[in-house]
Amino acid sequence: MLEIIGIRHGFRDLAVIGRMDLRAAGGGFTVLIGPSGCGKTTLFNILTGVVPGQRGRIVWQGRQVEHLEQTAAYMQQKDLLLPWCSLLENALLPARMDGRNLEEARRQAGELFIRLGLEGFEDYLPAEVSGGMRQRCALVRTLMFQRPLVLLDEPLSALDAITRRSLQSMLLLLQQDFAKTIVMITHDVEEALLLADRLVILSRRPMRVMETIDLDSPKPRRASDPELLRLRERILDVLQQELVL
Amino acid sequence: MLEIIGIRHGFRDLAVIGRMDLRAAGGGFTVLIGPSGCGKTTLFNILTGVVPGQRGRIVWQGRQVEHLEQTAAYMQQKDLLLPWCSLLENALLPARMDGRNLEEARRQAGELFIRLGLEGFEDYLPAEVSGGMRQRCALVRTLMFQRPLVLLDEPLSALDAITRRSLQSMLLLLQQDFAKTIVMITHDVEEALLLADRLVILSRRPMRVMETIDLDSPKPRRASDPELLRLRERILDVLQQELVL
Amino acid sequence: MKAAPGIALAVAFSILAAWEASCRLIPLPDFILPPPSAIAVTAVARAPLLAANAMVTGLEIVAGIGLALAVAVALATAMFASRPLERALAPFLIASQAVPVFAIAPLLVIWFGYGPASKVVMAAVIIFFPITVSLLEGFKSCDPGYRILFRLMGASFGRRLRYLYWPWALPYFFAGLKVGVSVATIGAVIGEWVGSQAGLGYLMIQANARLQVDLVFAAIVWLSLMGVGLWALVGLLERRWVYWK
Amino acid sequence: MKAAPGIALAVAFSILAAWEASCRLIPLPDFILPPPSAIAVTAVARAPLLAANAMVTGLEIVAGIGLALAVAVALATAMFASRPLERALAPFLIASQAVPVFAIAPLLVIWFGYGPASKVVMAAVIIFFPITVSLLEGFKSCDPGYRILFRLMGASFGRRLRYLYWPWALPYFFAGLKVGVSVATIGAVIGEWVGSQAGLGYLMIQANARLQVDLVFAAIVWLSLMGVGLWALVGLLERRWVYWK
Amino acid sequence: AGRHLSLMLDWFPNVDHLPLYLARDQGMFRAAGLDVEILSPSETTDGLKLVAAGKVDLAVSYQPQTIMAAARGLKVRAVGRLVGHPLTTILFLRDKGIEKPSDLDGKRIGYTVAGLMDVLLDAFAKLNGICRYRPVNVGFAIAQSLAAGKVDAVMGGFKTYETVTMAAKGIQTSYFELEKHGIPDYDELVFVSSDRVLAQKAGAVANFVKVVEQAIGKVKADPDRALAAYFRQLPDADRRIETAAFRLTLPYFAENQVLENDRWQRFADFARANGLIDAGLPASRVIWQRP
Ligand SMILES: Nc1ncnc2c1ncn2[C@@H]1O[C@H](COP(=O)(O)OP(=O)(O)OP(=O)(O)O)[C@@H](O)[C@H]1O
Ligand SMILES: Nc1ncnc2c1ncn2[C@@H]1O[C@H](COP(=O)(O)OP(=O)(O)OP(=O)(O)O)[C@@H](O)[C@H]1O
Ligand SMILES: [Mg+2]
Ligand SMILES: [Mg+2]
Repeated sequence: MLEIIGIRHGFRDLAVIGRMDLRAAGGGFTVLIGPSGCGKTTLFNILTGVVPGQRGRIVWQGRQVEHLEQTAAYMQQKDLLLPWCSLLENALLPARMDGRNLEEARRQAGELFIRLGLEGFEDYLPAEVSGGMRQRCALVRTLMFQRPLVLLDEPLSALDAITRRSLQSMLLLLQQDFAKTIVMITHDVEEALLLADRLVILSRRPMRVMETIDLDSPKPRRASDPELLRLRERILDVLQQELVL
Repeated sequence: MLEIIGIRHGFRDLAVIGRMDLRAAGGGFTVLIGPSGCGKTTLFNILTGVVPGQRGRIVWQGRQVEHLEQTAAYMQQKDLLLPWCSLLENALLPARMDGRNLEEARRQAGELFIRLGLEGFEDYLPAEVSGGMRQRCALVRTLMFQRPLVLLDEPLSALDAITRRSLQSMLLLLQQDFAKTIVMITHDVEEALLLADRLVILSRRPMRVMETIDLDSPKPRRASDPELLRLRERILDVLQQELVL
Repeated sequence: MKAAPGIALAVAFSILAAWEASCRLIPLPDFILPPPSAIAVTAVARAPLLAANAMVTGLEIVAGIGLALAVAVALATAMFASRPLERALAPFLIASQAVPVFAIAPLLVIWFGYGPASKVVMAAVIIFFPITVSLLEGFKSCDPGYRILFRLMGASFGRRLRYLYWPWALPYFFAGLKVGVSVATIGAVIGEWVGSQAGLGYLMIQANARLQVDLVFAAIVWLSLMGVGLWALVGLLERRWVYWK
Repeated sequence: MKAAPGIALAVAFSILAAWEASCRLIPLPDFILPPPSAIAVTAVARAPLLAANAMVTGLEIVAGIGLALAVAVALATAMFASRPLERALAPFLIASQAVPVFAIAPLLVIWFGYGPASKVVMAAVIIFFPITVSLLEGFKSCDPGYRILFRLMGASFGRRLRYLYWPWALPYFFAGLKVGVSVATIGAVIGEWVGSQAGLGYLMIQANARLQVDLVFAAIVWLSLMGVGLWALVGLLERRWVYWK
Repeated sequence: AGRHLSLMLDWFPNVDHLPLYLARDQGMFRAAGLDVEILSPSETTDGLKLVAAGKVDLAVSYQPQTIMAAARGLKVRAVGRLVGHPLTTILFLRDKGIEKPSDLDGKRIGYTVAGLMDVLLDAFAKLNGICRYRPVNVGFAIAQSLAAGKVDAVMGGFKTYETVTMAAKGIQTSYFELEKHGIPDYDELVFVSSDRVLAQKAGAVANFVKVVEQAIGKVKADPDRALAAYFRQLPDADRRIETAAFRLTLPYFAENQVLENDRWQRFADFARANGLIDAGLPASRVIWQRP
């Protein structure tokens, strides 16, 4: 389980995160949703130690840690593919960095390429594929990390509705079959509702938790489920009010 | 009016666009929707002369042209903000490049910053703001181009639902009040339905037009309009079938 | 993993110690390589003489850097503007680095007389090259995405240069400038072979002919300090100008 | 806007023509600056002599570049790995550029004898510097986003170097290498002043003492051609290695 | 101000040029209606080139190089002389068992200026029965290469200068004088001008040569006063070394300003025979006959 207790952060004279508490159950799927620029990425950066000097505590599996650098796989908002490596080489990077068995990693990456619709583009350079394909490749790379905790910052934002759906089911598989703890940032309320065990609605800057919704209905869920549609309206209302205020 | 007649394109041995015809009415809002990696960005790049060597014809206002380099404002999928310029300076670039009156441009940019929720961040560098804020800044810059035709490649993909809605209405204003011809790529079917006068559904690679839907209902439209909901399902079905095939 | 700054002192000290020791243990006559202690003593004891000559050389260096900067920026820009021009000029620029001073010393005298001009020119010939090459490489390495953006904005070459290429190439420029100011010292010394009455180079030639090798090395120490000072200054400028990195 | 390649010929021709004319019109005697025509005649007529000596110098240059590369890559890497080390070594490296050859010629001879070793070392001392500085600046200019990615992957320093920093710094490296191979020619020549029996530098000294100025300049032409050849080779390598730009 | 004459030295100012500085110090040039500007070169051939190009009026050079320049078609003429015999020697360390030239057989011998000293060395070797030796170009480093044992002797050191600088470092040297071992006697340091300058300023040049002659006379008459005048003119000079060098140079300053045609011709023929110059050169083409 991941617990975040009393995290605060500011840049210069801009208060970005103002005392935040959050719990993400082990093996659970936690989705964060909030206004653009509220501090979601900053939160992930603090968790992974990218932004140093955090105040507050991070507790992973009951042990307080400095940060999750070695624990979490982190897919950043920018794709950060290496321009000189083919898509496949980019995906194999975490394996190479670990000195892992490359044969095994290659097989695994090959499977993921097929699942994410990237087969045939293994040897393309990032500059030679579309924005959505780059994002999918970055997702493959994140999945190759082999870490118990996965932090995803808008992993599907550049994808069309259909591709997105199939990747959503893939993320569910990942959670269920490999017992990963997933924390994901998204802007798509429907996506949040389809995936989340726990949905956290965040306020404007300085960011705090406005509401936490636990969803128990079994997955896969259907977007047309009236319960979900009602929740969707409510969440949009909450966000709307927050932004109009 | 923008007419695209018989455009074809391929990279190496990959056929990307296979004979495509398209008409975007002057002053109209045309939305392109299609699977990730099908060739939408490539189409825009051909139109603007970024990808050279097009086959086929481009006709703008009845005159065949080489490309639309000097006619269109183009918001690319990557934000391409200059890392050494503040957000405001980035937004003022088109004015500077034209040698336009900067006072007027500054006023205009100031207004847009307020509308897009960027006020107070004028002096921040791109690296110091969030992904969504960068995208909004890139949109401001595109709106500062003062060109009759505006090409938008997923302009709102990094934004939360609420911010997105308010920017959608801004785009409508732009179309109506300033009589701009807008062609936009999006992945969000709902967004497409809310904005489009003409909605073009594109196939997988090699890309062709699968279906063109003209929407006459007055704007602003409501997402919960049953007509739109039905259309949404149909479009998703079409795309689904295209991807499953 | 961060090394203590003690390393700096340790390394510097051990280099000097090894030198001192090798001078004392191996019977290396002091007119071949004086020990650092002897050099230090001379560098201080003859400080007035050295300072007076350093002044002359220092002015030549500063003027040489100024001239080199003007030439380098102009050349790199022109060569970047026109690829054929680059191809035509490159061989001559490279050739300029293969000309030993004795071959053109009479020419320099005829053209620039015995005043400081010939020294400044000689120094500039040596300094301008790394700056030109680095700046040109920097211009050329500019991300195509940004180039396209500026083309679409219809920016004139001058404006592209000012707002895009120049800031983009700044880190390269500084890399070249650092090399330039480091070799500026030897540039001025070489220039002083072209008939001069003062300067550290002049002093060195005379001292060397008289086997006053400690004075030669003391002059080198002064020169080196000037080089290090210039380097530090450039480093300072770099941190201020490349503020976005 | 694209300039015709004719410009190249035009510029090269006009430079040579201006030089030729100034030699003929202004009474500039050929023993001060021979006209290019005379130099060309000598460069061809004395080709066997020049070629034999060019062979010697060429080998020194190649060996010098090899040595310089090894030193530069090692130094830049070490200095990048440890900031204190950089601070400690930088002054010594800069100092190495301020040492005129006559001061250390005896030392070189004592350490390396009168064989080719001393010339190789002398050339390497001049070549390694621009490469080291450029490579180090390249390493340091790496995008923080990628640094973070590699930290999160838990990559060892060696792996970061190989997969991230080295490819990132390649364009900088090539900028430095281009400067390096251009000054390599004068490096070898200066080395040959330290005492040698053959080589273009030796030939130049000899010819100059005998006032055979056309032969001096013919040797410079051969040297320049070697420099241009090396430059072209580096350019070729650059285009192959930096394939993603 | 009198008639302006620019004079380029062969090297940086040193005691070899002492008569010039004495003349300047005593106002002898001014008295002769001359205004002499003294310049230093970057390299020993600069003076010849600039004189021939008409950029300076006079240069100090060496007889061998003057002959080589004339043979290459430079319009240069020797007008006077400063040092009337060779100062160049083969220099070696005193205690290395070298007594006579043939002791150098089989040794490594360095030389300084490639293109000149290597030729002289070769001629010296042939004349003195040194059948086998290894020539080594030592460039600037005469003392260092000798002291470090990299060579056994060096062709090119001045018997009046390197001996002194090395003695100051505690290294005792000996040397073989060229003119005593078969190489034709020559004027080490000469004044060179060009036909063009001589056509316009013959009178001034003649006066200059006269002043030099008088100055050398004064130097020989009262060396200490001359040395004091020299240090007044060049306050930065190293007194210990230059004083010692001056003592050694004193006997070699030219007795008179007569450039002997036969002597020059002998050296020119020697130069031709040993490949210093490519074609025969009549000495009269190099020597200026004073009006
Ligand atoms: N390096 C920085 N310096 C100064 N301010 C920063 C820096 N990084 C982020 N900020 C500020 O912190 C705030 C939150 O940024 P963050 O990237 O966390 O937002 P976000 O919630 O991820 O937004 P989005 O959904 O648009 O990606 C922004 O207002 C931004 O300006
Ligand atoms: N420079 C290139 N070289 C080779 N192939 C390219 C190049 N640029 C694009 N492609 C190929 O063209 C196809 C279409 O790319 P494009 O960027 O147009 O897709 P898109 O429709 O914009 O997708 P997305 O919605 O993911 O942005 C992709 O399969 C890509 O691999
Ligand atoms: Mg974010
Ligand atoms: Mg795209």
